[in-house]
Amino acid sequence: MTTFAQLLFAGIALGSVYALVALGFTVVFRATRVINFAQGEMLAFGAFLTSWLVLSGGLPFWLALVVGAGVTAGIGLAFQALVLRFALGRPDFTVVMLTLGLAAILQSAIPPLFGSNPRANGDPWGASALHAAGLVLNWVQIWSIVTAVVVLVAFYWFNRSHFGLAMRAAAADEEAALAVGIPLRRVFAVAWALAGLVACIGGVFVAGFPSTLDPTVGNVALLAFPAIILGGIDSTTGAVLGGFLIGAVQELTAGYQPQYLSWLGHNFYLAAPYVVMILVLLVRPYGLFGSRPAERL
Amino acid sequence: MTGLAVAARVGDAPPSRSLLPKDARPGWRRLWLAAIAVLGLLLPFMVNGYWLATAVFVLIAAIGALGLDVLTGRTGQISLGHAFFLGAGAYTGGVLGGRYGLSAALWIPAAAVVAGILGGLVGPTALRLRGLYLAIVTIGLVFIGQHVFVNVSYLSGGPGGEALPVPRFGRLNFATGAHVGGLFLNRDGLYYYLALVLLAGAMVYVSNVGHSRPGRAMSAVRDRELAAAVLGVDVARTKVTAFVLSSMLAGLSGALYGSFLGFVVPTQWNLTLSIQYVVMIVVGGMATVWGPVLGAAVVVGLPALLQNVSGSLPFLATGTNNHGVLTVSDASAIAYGVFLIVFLLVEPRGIVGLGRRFASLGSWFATTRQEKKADGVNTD
Amino acid sequence: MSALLEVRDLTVAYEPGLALDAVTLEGADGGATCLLGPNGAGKTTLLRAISGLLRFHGGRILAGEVRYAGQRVTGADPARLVAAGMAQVLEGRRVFTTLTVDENLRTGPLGRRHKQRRGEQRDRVLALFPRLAERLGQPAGLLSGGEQQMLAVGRALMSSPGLLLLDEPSLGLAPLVTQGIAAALAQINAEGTTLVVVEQSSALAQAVARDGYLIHTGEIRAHGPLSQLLADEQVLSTYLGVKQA
Amino acid sequence: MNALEVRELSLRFGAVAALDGVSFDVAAGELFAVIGPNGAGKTSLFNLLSRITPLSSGTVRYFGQDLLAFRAHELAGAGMARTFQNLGLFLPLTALDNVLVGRNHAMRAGLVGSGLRLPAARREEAANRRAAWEALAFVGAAAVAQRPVGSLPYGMQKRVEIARALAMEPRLLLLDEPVAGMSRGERGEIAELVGRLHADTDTTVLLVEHDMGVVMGLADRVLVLDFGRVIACGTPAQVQADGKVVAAYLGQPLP
Amino acid sequence: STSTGGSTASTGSGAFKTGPGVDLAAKSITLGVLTPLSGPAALIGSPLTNGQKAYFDSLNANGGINGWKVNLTVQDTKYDPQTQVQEYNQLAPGVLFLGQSLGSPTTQAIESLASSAGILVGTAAQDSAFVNQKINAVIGTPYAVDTANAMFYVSQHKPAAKLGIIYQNDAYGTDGLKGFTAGVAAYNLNKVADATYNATDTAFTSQVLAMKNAGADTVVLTALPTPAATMVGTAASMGYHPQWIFQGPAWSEFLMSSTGDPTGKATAVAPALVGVWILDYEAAWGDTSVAGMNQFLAVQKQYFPTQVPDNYFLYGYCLALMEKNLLAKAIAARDLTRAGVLDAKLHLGTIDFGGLLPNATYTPSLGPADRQTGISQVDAGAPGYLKQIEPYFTSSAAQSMTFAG
Ligand SMILES: Nc1ncnc2c1ncn2[C@@H]1O[C@H](COP(=O)(O)OP(=O)(O)OP(=O)(O)O)[C@@H](O)[C@H]1O
Ligand SMILES: Nc1ncnc2c1ncn2[C@@H]1O[C@H](COP(=O)(O)OP(=O)(O)OP(=O)(O)O)[C@@H](O)[C@H]1O
Ligand SMILES: [Mg+2]
Ligand SMILES: [Mg+2]
Repeated sequence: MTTFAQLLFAGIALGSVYALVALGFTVVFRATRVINFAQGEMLAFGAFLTSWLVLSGGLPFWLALVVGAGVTAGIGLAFQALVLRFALGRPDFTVVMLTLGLAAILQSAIPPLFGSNPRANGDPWGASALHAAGLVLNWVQIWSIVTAVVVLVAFYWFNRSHFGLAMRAAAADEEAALAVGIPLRRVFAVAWALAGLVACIGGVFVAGFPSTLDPTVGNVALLAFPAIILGGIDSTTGAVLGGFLIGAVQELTAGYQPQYLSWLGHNFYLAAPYVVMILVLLVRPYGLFGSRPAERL
Repeated sequence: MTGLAVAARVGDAPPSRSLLPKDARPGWRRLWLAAIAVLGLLLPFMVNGYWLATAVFVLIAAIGALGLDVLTGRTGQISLGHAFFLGAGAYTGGVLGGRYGLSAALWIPAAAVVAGILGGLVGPTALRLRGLYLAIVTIGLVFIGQHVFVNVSYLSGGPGGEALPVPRFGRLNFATGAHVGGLFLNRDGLYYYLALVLLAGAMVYVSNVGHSRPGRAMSAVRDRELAAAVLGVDVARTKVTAFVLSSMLAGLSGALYGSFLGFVVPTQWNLTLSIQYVVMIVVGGMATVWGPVLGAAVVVGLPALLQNVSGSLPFLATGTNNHGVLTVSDASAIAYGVFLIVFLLVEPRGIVGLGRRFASLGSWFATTRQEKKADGVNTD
Repeated sequence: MSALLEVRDLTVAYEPGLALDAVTLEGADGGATCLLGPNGAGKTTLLRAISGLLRFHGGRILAGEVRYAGQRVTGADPARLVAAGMAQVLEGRRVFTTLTVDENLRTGPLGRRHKQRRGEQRDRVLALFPRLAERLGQPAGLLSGGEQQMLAVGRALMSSPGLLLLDEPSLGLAPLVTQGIAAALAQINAEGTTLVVVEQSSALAQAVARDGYLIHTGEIRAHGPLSQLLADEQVLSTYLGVKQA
Repeated sequence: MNALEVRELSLRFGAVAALDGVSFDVAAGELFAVIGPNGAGKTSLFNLLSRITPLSSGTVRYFGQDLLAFRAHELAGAGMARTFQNLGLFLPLTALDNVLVGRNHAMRAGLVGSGLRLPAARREEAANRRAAWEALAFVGAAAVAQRPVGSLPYGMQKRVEIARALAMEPRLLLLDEPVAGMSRGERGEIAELVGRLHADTDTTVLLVEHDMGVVMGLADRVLVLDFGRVIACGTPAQVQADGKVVAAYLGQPLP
Repeated sequence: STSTGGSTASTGSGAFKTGPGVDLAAKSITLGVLTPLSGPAALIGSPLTNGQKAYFDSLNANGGINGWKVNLTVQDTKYDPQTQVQEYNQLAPGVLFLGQSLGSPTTQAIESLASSAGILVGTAAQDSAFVNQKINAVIGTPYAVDTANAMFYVSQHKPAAKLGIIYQNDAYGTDGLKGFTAGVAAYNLNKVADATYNATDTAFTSQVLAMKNAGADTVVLTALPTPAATMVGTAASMGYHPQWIFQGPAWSEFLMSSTGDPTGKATAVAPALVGVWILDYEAAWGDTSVAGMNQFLAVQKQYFPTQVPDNYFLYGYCLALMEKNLLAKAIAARDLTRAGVLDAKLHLGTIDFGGLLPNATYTPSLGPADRQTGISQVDAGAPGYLKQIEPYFTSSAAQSMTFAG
């Protein structure tokens, strides 16, 4: 039972990181209908920058996090202002490729800027943990879960605002959005800045104890894909629940599959999120909370 | 269609001519093709080993990209699962050519067939999914595929990887090189011509299909699925057909790739590889025959070029990335990202679009202003 | 009356070639102008050039200028123009398919001022199109064609604009609804909104507009009071393809 | 034989009854118009007939056969063609290719035949190109045959779509607002064209249109829908004089 | 001026045979280096290549090998097999042999090319796939041998240990598992659990729980630094403190502090790492009780003064040292052709690394050059954070281990 609870907690903690990554994906998707393939790299960049500010810059963690998140948001903003601005009206596919370009740049910029040695993320919690009911709950993980929930609530309100509506309108039809007076650039800029912001926060938590930070940290974004799809790619709530669900599925599979379903092979937990995702999609082609396209002839 | 074809302007024209638009293409297009053919045939004698190997990788990738374009560019089904079919082709070659020692005349086509069958099996599950949902489910294919590859050692040699066979057609042994028509071709030279022939065949084939019933059905499904159905297109069948054709070409490409590489590990059939293929078709220009080829040349060739330039810089003048110094490889990767962005902003329709633009620039100067205005306007 | 909208020597090209050639046009403040012309004449292109949406269609302004309320706005940010009072109904409906009817009506420039104005207009729009009131919670993409068109017109009216550009507002609408729109347009025109209407069926145009411009193959071929234009046999037969009995 | 026998057709979307117990017959060779206010259910009716909306309540016989026996893409081969209110064109394709997609059901070429350009496939392709060309010429769109339809003006796109439906060589042609968005002159042309088609061939035509001039000039009979229910059915003259129709739909014509 | 084909010249007694990459007139020899200088593996490739470079620079500055200078041509492979093949093709015609090919999958990709061209490959890959290949010259102990030796050590010091292993799911990990399994069998140890992970994983709770629940008190990690540290940290936060045994590559001084040395900020996981056993075959950096250390440090100070203590740098230095001996033998035989080099390798005999590495032996019967392993313990106060607790030794299980190929 404690094993189960411990795995579940680990799964939810991991899931909260997926949720933060997934929120980054959805905020961009809701405004642009585009999957941002640079989300993982933005995350890595934010985490490295924050760590660097703490360890080499001597800033207190919270200040470093604010600066790091600000700069990462700035990267999102800059990408919108310098690149995507010129891609208005281009096919979604092209824009997706542009995010791949950003990913390539960020990925190669991290080692020269910060080195590629593993490093601590600079958070103040370190290895401290809460011991309760025979379980060990790391403070970083607890905070990660709390943060994911707080960010979810913030996003929930944001989406219901007039600005959130403008974002969805922009995603539905850019030209029509301009025609009704929605300032597309501003809307996109905010979406990208938010994506950068949550990327940085997510990155810091991915690299929290017991993990360490290294340049491959961005890979976590790949693992968040099943989460966003499972939840429904344009649903904020879906992203977070999908994140928690996938995290739990992954950890529980890792914990029990070798014992009970060993014929599925080594490390089935890596494929499990995708298997769950595909099974869900076969029943609900637009995920648990995603909206179907409203189209008719 | 190629980047060189100018959109033919047809007046109230003699139908016979416009019925066969190929005849309407300018003669210099043939010249171009001839020049490309000559260049393609002579290349191995013009470059060093580095560029020959790079050219082989380009040709092999182009076959796979052509396949992805059938599915994504022509049928509109975004797939990030191409790596899985590439891997399936490679391992089919490994089992049949390596384990059973069959002739390359068997295992190369068999790789295409096996991958095609897998595509046919995967296709139907994808029928209900649209757009990015499909794209991400196909990512699942990559992860599940890797899981299978890692665990089924019989296919893949397990996590440690496996050596793949070098083609052998009777006495023509690629491993040792061979005399062909009086010329000695080494291993890479032989691979080059094999890949060249297969690519050329695939291009002609895909072009033919694209210009006839199945190709049009694919485009119709891509553009408007429901309308296509009402017009008599069997949407499900068309999609599955596209999956099969696409994964057959992927299998072919994967078998050649694995064989040329000599040794493959399960983890290399990963998402990054899939993404590279998507970049190829987008950068080259989707739903065209030359697009995937040119895209492959850029995606495989450009890093090679940047890398090669870096090789000529003095050793370690660049330091190492332990010390926070920009290495040449990092710099070239950044340059690649910048190129991708700038290029797509300048020409969203890919290299082929760029070519079209030059071609239409030509015709722009050739027609008078008055004609331009009248173009397409119904004046009756 | 001074001109709220002035277009001078506007020349526009798409990739294949020219679509507008030195077009000059004026929309008098408080006036109602109709653009007439056959298919492909360049009517939509002219509206796109005015509202700054050309780039979505690969079009470029080669020469000339657009002035709105005395200011040069050639190639301006479309969203700014809307905020400054220029609203439009796009060709082909273009409702936000994933948003509900209600949400479609609520979209518009950001900011409190605009929000307030929209609140006042909402009742008016729903009174004009009772059908929409019945469908408020439905995703707009699932509406019938005519219902979408009502929504498109209603959405443009929400910002109570100073200048309203309408590209075929009666497209696919039942006769009764077309009559309703004609009346509504006449009313907001009387309240001071300047109108520029592109219409193929001249019935609605005639009911609303006073001035007329005839565009053909990207050039203005005639202009003057609309009733005169439509009475001109040559205009009708040469440019509008109406066969005389 | 009747081209269509529709009985008690109903269709609901949640609380909305798009169609509510609709019954009518269309005789073979008839030009039958369906009119009604926006949202009355006309397009929904077409969608049911072309099997892209599942038929759950009511029956339809299509030239004597149960419509349920067909899947959407099989109807093309069974002689049903339609145009779409919002245009169902494939925008990047040329006009000619669009029309050729309409001939899909008449073509057999597969991956082998077309990929290898076998003689049979080439003959088939050439013959169908000719047919497509003729259809374009018939509607006056031959001049734009090689242009991507996305760059054509709206009116021309509508013509191409009609050409595509004609190229399918239909027994039953469903036209959803064929003249919407066209100029006065063009409306006359299209109306004439539909009339000619109807007169020259034995094609049955089902026409949805809000242009009363066109409807009343062409139709043999008119069916009026309102809120998914039939409120009138008869000759154009009968319908125009019907008070319910005037109140729900026609109103007082603009000058 | 350089020769790409072979040539024969008569100087003094008998003909001096040369191959590609050898310039007889200038007395220079060019070797190729294929190594990752970017991407995650650059962490290994950069210092390793620097070490190799330092050795040859110093050698050249001190008169070379009988006047022969050795040059390196380096290509960045990004740890990508495709790039490796391209680079190989680029380098091969102009080099006598490959002074370094780093990585298992990458070296595998050029294996058939190199063996058909008869090119020697100085192989910086420790999994045992290469130890029986004629063309590969490997220094150091294969992973499988390391873990087998470690099991001997465990049997001596904790005979009742309940053993577990967590290994990376690739060539590296499976090699570690192989030796672990052999050692457990040879010394009748009690294995209670095994688990594996993939290189891209970020969370390891389940693997650690598997160990904990099985009651493992001694756990081998055939892992890379980040995952290894994460596993130790995860365990520590659960109050689970087995004796960890790290396979060499699992260790990095950066796991202890932000700068890799005591000047930096200690990491959160550092306390949990203290006491971990590290399997290695290299002398501790700065341990001047080892004969070769002083010279090594002098060379490092002169040529790479900024280098922090790093085992890969030392490894590269030793790789170069082995290659110098190889070249010296070939020069002595007046045969600097590729075949001559291969022949020299087969008959190289024993090489003394001055204690930096255990002696290595190369004979025609192939097999690993070295079957010795030392064990160090993580110690917050020691230079490089490591203190040797068991000098090099070879266990019977390691001695009798056989290899494919
Ligand atoms: N996106 C585009 N790309 C290329 N050419 C275009 C594009 N849009 C319009 N055109 C061309 O510009 C010319 C004018 O088109 P426009 O749409 O302005 O006509 P219109 O008067 O609005 O016609 P309609 O009444 O059919 O809507 C036409 O010749 C058309 O083919
Ligand atoms: N998929 C759907 N979901 C919900 N409501 C729908 C759906 N399809 C149609 N409706 C509703 O059903 C009603 C009938 O729509 P339909 O398109 O058939 O109308 P129509 O008679 O063609 O109108 P118009 O003349 O405007 O084209 C409309 O009120 C529409 O909103
Ligand atoms: Mg128009
Ligand atoms: Mg309708």
